[in-house]
Amino acid sequence: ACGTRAGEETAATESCVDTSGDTVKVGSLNSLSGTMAISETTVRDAIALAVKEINAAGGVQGKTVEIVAEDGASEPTVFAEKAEKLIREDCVAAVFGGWTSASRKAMLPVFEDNDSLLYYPVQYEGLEASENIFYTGATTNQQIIPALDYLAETGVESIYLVGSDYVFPRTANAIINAYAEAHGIEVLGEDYVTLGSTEFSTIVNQVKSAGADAVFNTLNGDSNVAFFREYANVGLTAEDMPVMSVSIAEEEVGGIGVENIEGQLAAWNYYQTVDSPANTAFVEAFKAEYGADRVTSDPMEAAYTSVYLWAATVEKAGSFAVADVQAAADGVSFESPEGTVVIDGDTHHVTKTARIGEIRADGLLYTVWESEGPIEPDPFLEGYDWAAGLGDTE
Amino acid sequence: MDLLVGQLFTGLSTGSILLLAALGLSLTYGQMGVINMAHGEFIMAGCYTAYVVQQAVGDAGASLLIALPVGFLVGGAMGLVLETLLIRRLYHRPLDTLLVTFGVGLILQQVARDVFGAPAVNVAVPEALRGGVDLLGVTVPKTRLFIMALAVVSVAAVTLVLRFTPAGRRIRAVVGNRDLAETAGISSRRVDAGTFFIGSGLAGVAGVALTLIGSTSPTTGQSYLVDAFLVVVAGGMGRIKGAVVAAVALGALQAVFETYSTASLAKVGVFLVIVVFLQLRPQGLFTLRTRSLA
Amino acid sequence: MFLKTRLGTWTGFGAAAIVLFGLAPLLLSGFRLGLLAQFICYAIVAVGIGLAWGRGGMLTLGQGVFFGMGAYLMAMHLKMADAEFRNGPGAVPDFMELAGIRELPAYWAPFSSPAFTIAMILLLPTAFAVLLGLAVFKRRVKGAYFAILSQALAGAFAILLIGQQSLGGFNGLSRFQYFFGFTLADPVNQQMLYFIAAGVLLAVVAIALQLRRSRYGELLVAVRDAEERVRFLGYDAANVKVVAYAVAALFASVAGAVFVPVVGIISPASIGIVPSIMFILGVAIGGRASLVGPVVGALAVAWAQTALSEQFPSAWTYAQGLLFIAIIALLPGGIASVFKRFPTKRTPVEAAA
Amino acid sequence: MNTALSCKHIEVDFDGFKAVSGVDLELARGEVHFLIGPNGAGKTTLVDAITGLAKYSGSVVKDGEELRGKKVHHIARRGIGRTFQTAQVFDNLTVAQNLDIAAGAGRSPWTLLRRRRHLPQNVVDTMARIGLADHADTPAGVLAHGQKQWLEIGMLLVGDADVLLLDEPIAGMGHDERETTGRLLHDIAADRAVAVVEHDMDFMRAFASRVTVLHAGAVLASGSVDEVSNDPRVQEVYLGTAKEAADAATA
Amino acid sequence: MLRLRDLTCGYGRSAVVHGIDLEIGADEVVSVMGHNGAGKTTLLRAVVGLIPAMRGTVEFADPSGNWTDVTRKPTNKRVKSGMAYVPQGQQCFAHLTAGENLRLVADGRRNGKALVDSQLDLFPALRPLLARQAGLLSGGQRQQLAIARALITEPRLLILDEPTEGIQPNVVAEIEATVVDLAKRGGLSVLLVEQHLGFALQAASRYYVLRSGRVASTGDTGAEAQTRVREAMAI
Ligand SMILES: Nc1ncnc2c1ncn2[C@@H]1O[C@H](COP(=O)(O)OP(=O)(O)OP(=O)(O)O)[C@@H](O)[C@H]1O
Ligand SMILES: Nc1ncnc2c1ncn2[C@@H]1O[C@H](COP(=O)(O)OP(=O)(O)OP(=O)(O)O)[C@@H](O)[C@H]1O
Ligand SMILES: NC(N)=O
Ligand SMILES: [Mg+2]
Ligand SMILES: [Mg+2]
Repeated sequence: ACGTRAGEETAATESCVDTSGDTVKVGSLNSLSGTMAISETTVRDAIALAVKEINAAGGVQGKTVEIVAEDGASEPTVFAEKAEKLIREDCVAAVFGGWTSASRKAMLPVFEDNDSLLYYPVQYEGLEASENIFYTGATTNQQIIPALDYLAETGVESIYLVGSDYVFPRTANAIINAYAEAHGIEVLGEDYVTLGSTEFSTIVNQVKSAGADAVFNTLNGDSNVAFFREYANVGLTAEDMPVMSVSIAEEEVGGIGVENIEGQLAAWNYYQTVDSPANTAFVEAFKAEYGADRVTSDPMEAAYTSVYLWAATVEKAGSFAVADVQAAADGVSFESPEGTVVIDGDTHHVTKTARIGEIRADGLLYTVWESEGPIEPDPFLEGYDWAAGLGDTE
Repeated sequence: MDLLVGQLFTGLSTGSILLLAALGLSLTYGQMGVINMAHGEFIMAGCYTAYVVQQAVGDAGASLLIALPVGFLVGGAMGLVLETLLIRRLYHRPLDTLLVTFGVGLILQQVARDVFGAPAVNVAVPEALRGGVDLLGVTVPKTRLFIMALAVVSVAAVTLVLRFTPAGRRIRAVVGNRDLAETAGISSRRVDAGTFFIGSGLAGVAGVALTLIGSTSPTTGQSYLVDAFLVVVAGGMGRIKGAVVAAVALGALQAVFETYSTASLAKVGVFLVIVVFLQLRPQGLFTLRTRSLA
Repeated sequence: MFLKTRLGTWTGFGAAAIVLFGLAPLLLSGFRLGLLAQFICYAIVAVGIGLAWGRGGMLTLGQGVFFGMGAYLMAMHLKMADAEFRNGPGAVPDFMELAGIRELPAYWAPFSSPAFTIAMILLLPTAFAVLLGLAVFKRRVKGAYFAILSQALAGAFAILLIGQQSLGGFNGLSRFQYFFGFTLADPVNQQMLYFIAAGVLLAVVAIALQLRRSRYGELLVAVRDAEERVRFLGYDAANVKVVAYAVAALFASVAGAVFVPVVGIISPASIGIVPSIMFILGVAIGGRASLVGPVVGALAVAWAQTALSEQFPSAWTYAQGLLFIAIIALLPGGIASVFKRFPTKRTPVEAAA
Repeated sequence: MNTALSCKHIEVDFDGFKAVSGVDLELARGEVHFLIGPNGAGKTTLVDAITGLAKYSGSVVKDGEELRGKKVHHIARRGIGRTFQTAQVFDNLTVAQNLDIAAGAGRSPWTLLRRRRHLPQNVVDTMARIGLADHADTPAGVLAHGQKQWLEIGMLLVGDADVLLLDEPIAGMGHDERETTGRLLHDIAADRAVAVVEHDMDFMRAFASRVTVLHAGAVLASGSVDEVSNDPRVQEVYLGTAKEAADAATA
Repeated sequence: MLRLRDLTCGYGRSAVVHGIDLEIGADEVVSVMGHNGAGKTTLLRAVVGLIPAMRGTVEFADPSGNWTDVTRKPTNKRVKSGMAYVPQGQQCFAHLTAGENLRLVADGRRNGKALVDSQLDLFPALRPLLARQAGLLSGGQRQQLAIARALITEPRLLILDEPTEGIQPNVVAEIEATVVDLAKRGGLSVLLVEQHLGFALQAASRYYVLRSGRVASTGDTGAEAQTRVREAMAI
């Protein structure tokens, strides 16, 4: 017997989420092994902290939240497999996690086909909006564009682009090129290295001889260590050629060595040093839970926030059912460590405050510039004329 | 001109990094035929050795000097354990060593993750090695000069030992014919263990040195492994001379490709060049011929 | 031994068919059946490796390349079909818009044809394997050289794909709606995919069995054991090897093509060096020289990985590593060797390479 | 004389060292042609050259066709078979399978891809001829040294080689096997050219139709057994003094 | 010097040599004969320890004449205690030069240089080859190298597996003379596996004939030895 053919309606799969008892299960799906474990284990910790706090405060709808953890093993297919397992075998009400866009794209059909929910906590390249995903990290207009605005404001007239060879840097650089053209900034070079590459002598020498006003860095992970060391060694400094990075957070600074990166810039929505009562509480709780030597970072904060946003939405809807949560999402807000975040019901993204940070000698990032209040998400860059043609997907 | 000189240095320095990573392999793989996929993790162990030593000593300069021999011992000791517990049973099944050591590598990575945490740690570069030296109009980082020097010293040491010492003769004898070596009064077990110790120790040294330019995390080391194997293959199994030439050639090739295209295409280009090269010299640059039919 | 008789063969295939087509769908949930279909794809690759490595002595550390080719070719068709279904002929697949590609690249266009796609899945990887095999084997690159070279090939191929934005780059291709007109989200169709995978597995095993028993199979073993000697008998040993290598590539490609609709994504992460080694591990653990060993090994490895990682999400790699070490170090013949009863005669040890 | 193979001015150079320098050699059907000479004289190297394993200058002609520059397997297909100083058989295959493979160079792909239903007649005959009829299903790896040598010769026979180059075929054999092997060689030489590299002088005296002595890469002497044995130069470099030669003969 | 009791050995699980009892006295030359495949090489490999004994013992006398059980000792220990083995098939360290092949064994011996020199006097043909890679030497050249290598260890028991196989006649004569001479000089026992009946019986004082891994005949190499050996080997 054959099933549904193209064009015919497929009967939605029945959800097996069981809310009859006094617990409710959620999934935590992050890479605990493989190359991405370096970043994603921190997100797992933040999710666990939020769940613990929520339970201590009485749970969601009076039910204790129980985490089912799975390892995405840094492989998109595994993310897809584990997501399906969480939904269909563990019957979780929602899943938190994912980091690379590849893993998110692998999970997206699983969540759509099984009509379930994913809360994705990492800044990404935008141009996506699924009914079944809540994006709690920044989209491009909440991170990259503010970073460019900042550079332009400080008088930068030429930039050099260095990135890892995958979708986020390539899309980011496409946006940067469009922006640069519209704002009279010259792009002097655009180089990509394979993820994990540590060989930067050629690139850094080219950067140096190009003599740009600033470097826009979309390198990911370990490559940053080699890049910044090489950068410092050929005598380039934050004074004469600052580097604006969008993937270096507190966790990475330690590995790079603060002496190699002091004074350089980063663009995020959150730093451990953000001065707000909510953040003080968050940092304290995190250190109490995982050790005083641990630091908090933007993706961790977004993951932490995502659990609270889910809880708040469920409370508002009065139900764990996916349709009810989707319906209730618009306008749900949370007083998060980065400031107030509000869910946008249309795009399933959240409002975020953009911050440019400078890396200081203590290894932490300090805000040197901040957007005037939270920025509305615009994943398809519809509000930017110069970006016309970049994001008219759907 | 500047660019050319720059490329030359880049090639040399990339080459010496490759060489440092590959030198131990040219002993364990080239001489003994063991495809040790955990070699990358031995390099990683060297990195963490540098980290631990630096935590203990404090001063970056002193700790680097201490970490180099300590890294050799740490890498060597790990190799020794691996050899005694597993590889010893597998000498007649060389391709199986690849799979077993791959498993070992997985475990070592997880150990590093559990002991040092998943995020990378920082090993500070000594003051004396910060910054660069201007040579013929290009800036060459001092760290890279140090690594070049270290590569030269390591190669010289290995070559001298293999060529001119009784121990070197024994190693080559056991490699050539295990049973026959036994009948010549040589304990092949001790020699195997010793060879593996040195080869793995060199990985440890490479790890310590590589902290000067790269990151120290559980997956460090993996990135060097495939290139290091290619160096040994292109150079001709078991030929130190071949490894040196191949490493520098591959480094230069990579640097040139990178200048004219992207770094990721450069990798593909290097691979193609190797395939074409093996058309000309199937056994690598330098080969040892024998008259057996194998 | 059992499989040597004609009756044994039929019984074996019958039993396998009953398990695959009868018991498994009955006992497993839809999700688990989907996983089994995925594992079966690995097993299909393994049968090819068993032939090339176990029988032919070629340790192909780069099967991810051929698996990836089949997978990407199928994925291209599925993306084209989806785009055309939504936006009519010549439509650009959704992901391309992200990469800023507005025009359908010329090399994509033919993949709207199912027939062309299937032909390419069968021909392209095979032809590539023949070319590469000729280049390598004619020059007598073998043993560990070949192993390392094929491993580097897998690495280079993955890197190359990551750089191809018109093939989805690092993210790969995903989000397929239809499979030759059938809605992929429908559980009934998912079960159909499982049956396709199981059917392909049986077919591939049957082909491998025929090759093993043929004169070619004997010749292949001869080449494995004494390649040079075979040349002196008037054979071109390189051609003998190329055939096994190409068949292994074909199997891997077909496996990749089935994998894509089953799993719903193909990306460079599934075809590089580490996945290629995983393919090999299954074969080694099952027993490379036997026919069903690779199948059993591939299924067992994949199943163990899933089970372990579900049980111990943060420490399962220890168990995985130990498993590889224990089985390969202690059971040189793989799982299959356990089932061989006392050898009737002194048989020389199977050559390692 | 029915010339099967003719080598003209063969020279093999290993990085400047001339292992074979200017050798002329004719092999005729119906003869067992012995190739002797001191260790290192270049006998094996000469065989290597003829069979395409070593690069050389000069010319090797069989049935009017120049073989220099041809690949190993092409030379083998033209009916030139060889054995090795240490026997090379397929250890994991049975005697029958070994012979069947040797018989099959040039089989069509279709034949290759099918199962062997029954053994070709020439394989069965050859098995009897080399005394391994009882070992059809024995893996070659467990055969005794001498049996492997016979199997190797058998593999050349089923492959229809009509020029056989045998490198020390009786090494390691006992007296009786030597006899058997010698008779076998004589028998198969009836319609083929057989060249034998050997150091066993008894064996040579018993079975040689013609002898060529190599020394330092060149032909030192050539002729009948008697001519060669009595050549003082051969005695000097190879056989030893007449007395020693005599000793060796009685041994 | 050497005493085998009930020695059984083989490959994998199957025995090739069954329950051999054999003894060699001090300064005695003993030859072992038998068809190919009779198990001669296998026996020798067990004596030097390259394959383990499945049953039975190998005993070796120390310099003062006391028997020590070496059944479980690794080969290199047996070699150090005075056994030397020249395997069948002209084996050498192919990737080392001929000179290095010799020095390898001389390393660590007090009079290493002198030992090498005395062997080169014994095998003058080796002198011009010292710098050549051993793997490229001809079979006969390699065989001489192998015997020289064994003698450098100053053995008390020399084990030779078909030492004249593949050697040119005048060198065979030399090797035979050398073996007989070494034995006469005293201080050395020889276990000789040899197919040439003449040499085997001339050099040895006693002989063993193996058939299918068992001793088929043994005795002194007196007048009737030829016929008895031929009889034992026929069939
Ligand atoms: N590949 C090679 N490279 C360099 N020299 C070589 C090579 N092959 C052979 N030789 C040298 O060429 C000479 C001839 O060797 P060859 O093996 O032909 O002798 P042979 O007559 O067969 O001797 P034997 O009777 O001992 O087997 C020897 O001196 C040998 O060392
Ligand atoms: N590595 C091995 N594995 C299995 N069987 C073996 C092995 N080596 C030898 N044999 C078998 O053991 C038996 C005895 O062989 P061995 O080499 O001891 O004979 P030999 O008397 O030395 O003969 P030859 O005169 O040919 O040297 C033979 O049947 C042989 O096939
Ligand atoms: N979404 C990212 N950073 O891949
Ligand atoms: Mg020879
Ligand atoms: Mg023998």
